Amino acid sequence: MDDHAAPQDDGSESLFESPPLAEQERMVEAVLFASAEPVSVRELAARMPHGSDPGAALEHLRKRYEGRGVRVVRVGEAWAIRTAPDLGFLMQKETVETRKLSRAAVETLAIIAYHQPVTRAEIEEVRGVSVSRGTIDQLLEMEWIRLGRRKMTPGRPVTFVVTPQFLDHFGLESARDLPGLKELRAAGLLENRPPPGGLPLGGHEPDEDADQPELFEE
Amino acid sequence: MDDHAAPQDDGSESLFESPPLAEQERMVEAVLFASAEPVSVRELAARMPHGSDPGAALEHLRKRYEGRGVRVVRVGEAWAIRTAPDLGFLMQKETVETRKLSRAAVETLAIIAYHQPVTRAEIEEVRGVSVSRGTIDQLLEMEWIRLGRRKMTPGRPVTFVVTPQFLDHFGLESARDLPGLKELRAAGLLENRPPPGGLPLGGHEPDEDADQPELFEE
Amino acid sequence: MAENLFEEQELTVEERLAAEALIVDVGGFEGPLDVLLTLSRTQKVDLRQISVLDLARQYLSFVDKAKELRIELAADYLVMAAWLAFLKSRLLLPPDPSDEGPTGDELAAHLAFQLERLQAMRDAAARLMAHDRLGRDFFARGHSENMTRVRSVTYSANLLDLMQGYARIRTRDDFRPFVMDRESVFTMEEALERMRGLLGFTGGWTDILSYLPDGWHSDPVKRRSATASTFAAALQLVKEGRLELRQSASFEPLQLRSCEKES
Repeated sequence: MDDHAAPQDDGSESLFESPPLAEQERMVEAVLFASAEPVSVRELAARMPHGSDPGAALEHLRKRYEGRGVRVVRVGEAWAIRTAPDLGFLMQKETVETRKLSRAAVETLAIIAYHQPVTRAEIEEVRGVSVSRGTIDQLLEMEWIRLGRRKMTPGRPVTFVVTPQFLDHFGLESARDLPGLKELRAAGLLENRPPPGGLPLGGHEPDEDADQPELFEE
Repeated sequence: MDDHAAPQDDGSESLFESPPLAEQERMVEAVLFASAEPVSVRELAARMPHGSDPGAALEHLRKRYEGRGVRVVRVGEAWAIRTAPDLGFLMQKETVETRKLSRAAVETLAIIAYHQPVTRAEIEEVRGVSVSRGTIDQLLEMEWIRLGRRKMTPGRPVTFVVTPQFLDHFGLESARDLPGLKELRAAGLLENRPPPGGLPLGGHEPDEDADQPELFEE
Repeated sequence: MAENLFEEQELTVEERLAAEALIVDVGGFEGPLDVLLTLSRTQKVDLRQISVLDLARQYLSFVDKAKELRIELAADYLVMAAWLAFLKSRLLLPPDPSDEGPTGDELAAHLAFQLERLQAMRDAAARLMAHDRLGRDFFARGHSENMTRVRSVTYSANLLDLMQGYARIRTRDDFRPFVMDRESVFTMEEALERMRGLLGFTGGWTDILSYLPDGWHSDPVKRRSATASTFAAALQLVKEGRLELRQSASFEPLQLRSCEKES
């Protein structure tokens, strides 16, 4: 705890002197343990005393838990403690039966994750078949996808992106960590290549969303 | 984390050999973390591989968490991980709720901004209804208005002006940057609709807010 | 493709799901691209080296077979069949130089790209589903602690609110007289009221200026306003027969007295 003795030469604001880093680490630990949901750095900062540096505390904490039964993991912009994946076998009792997704839903989810932000027409272009409303609804309801920004193309169609809950569920730090993403990109398979002339495979109709702005909006 | 380096002599032998103690400690840690209820030693033993010694693992784990942000505590016959008592204050979350200013307050503020310095009587004159004390107090408390110079008229009434905080909040360089009536009309902000029949003239109406402490609408 | 599929959007979720199930039931395929992808595997080559021509033939015979079996194919399967027949002819016939648009090879290349991309997405989906998953391979905190919430309220308004609020008031003002500096205006109504109250107390002839209200004498603006309104009020009272008014000469003081007192 050298930090403890370190002179705090940041001047007059002794009222708001931040707690020593070791103490901040304990605080981050307590808050992350207490919450089932990932906690953002901003929220950590809001809970901790003025002048704290949750980022640095998180880094220390993450190292401390390396190799332990639980880990400090990053989920998008937030952090959480999760059990080590190799110990899953101990948890039959805690296992939650997730609803089995249809093949259409799984493919749609993967296309959204790898191509995001992506319009419905683009999903249809990739799958070569129209995407049923039910599929999108199901993914929205699971909070694995949400609406992104409208695309700046004619009709300004809505786009879909994956959510922090999606990242949390699949143990991903960010969408950049999707398995095989780099290879797919390198192979040009994530490009939205427009079909030459009129291919009859999905997605190049005048954006159906354009006429139906209400389609995915609440 | 020396325990980690402990020799892993679990070789080829056997299904029944118990995992090293460090590994058992990880298991106990993960189970206690993931369980909603405190877990008894017996239940730990039932979940862990044959031959494990959850009691010893628990003892190690308890020591490891001494002085940390969370602790391994005994709850009746069972064990759980709980926040260190001195950090309970972190679990109090302050939520800041943002509400929209009431119409009365917005109008009063607008008149002060456009006419400053302005007396309360003048505000009432413009609004056509009396201004409740509460509305003025609220705006003063928000530090969007402050008292200006007294007016050199009989009674030397106080005047109100807007503050730098106000300019900051509304992104204005000065109150003069507020668009004029002509610009408001050009922007479609002025609807030239006659008022609904028989608006009372002058400031003698009891303010609609007068007897409502709830000055602000949702 | 398939106008009929867009009609789905008018349907209920159940109907839509049923409609989708119908399509899936065509030999368990999910749309024509899925059929093509499955057929392409029979070529046992890398998707990048696939023979689109062979694939077109295979697909067309698949559709013929479905017709023989009297399986009712969804419209998009038939659209695809028509398109592949067209592609086949393009690939087989020498290119017509006068023909505009993409060549058969370009179309074939794009189809191959689509098949490869769909296959890649399927593999990615499978990998994703096999990834460690919350609640299956790793777990969140089972006992989450109560986070008490202390509420505090801040109020907000934006510039638009402000401008609209002001516009709202000023619009109202368009329909009634509005005087901003009314503070230094003494209205005739006010003067009338004041004089009516004072009339009973007047004895003989009094200078009209003595009727100006307190505090309106010094400030010239106010004095002017009060003088004018008091004069106008006096005329009104004369008209009502309650007051007499006289002036001995030009610029001499105006004097008034009550008629009621005399009678």
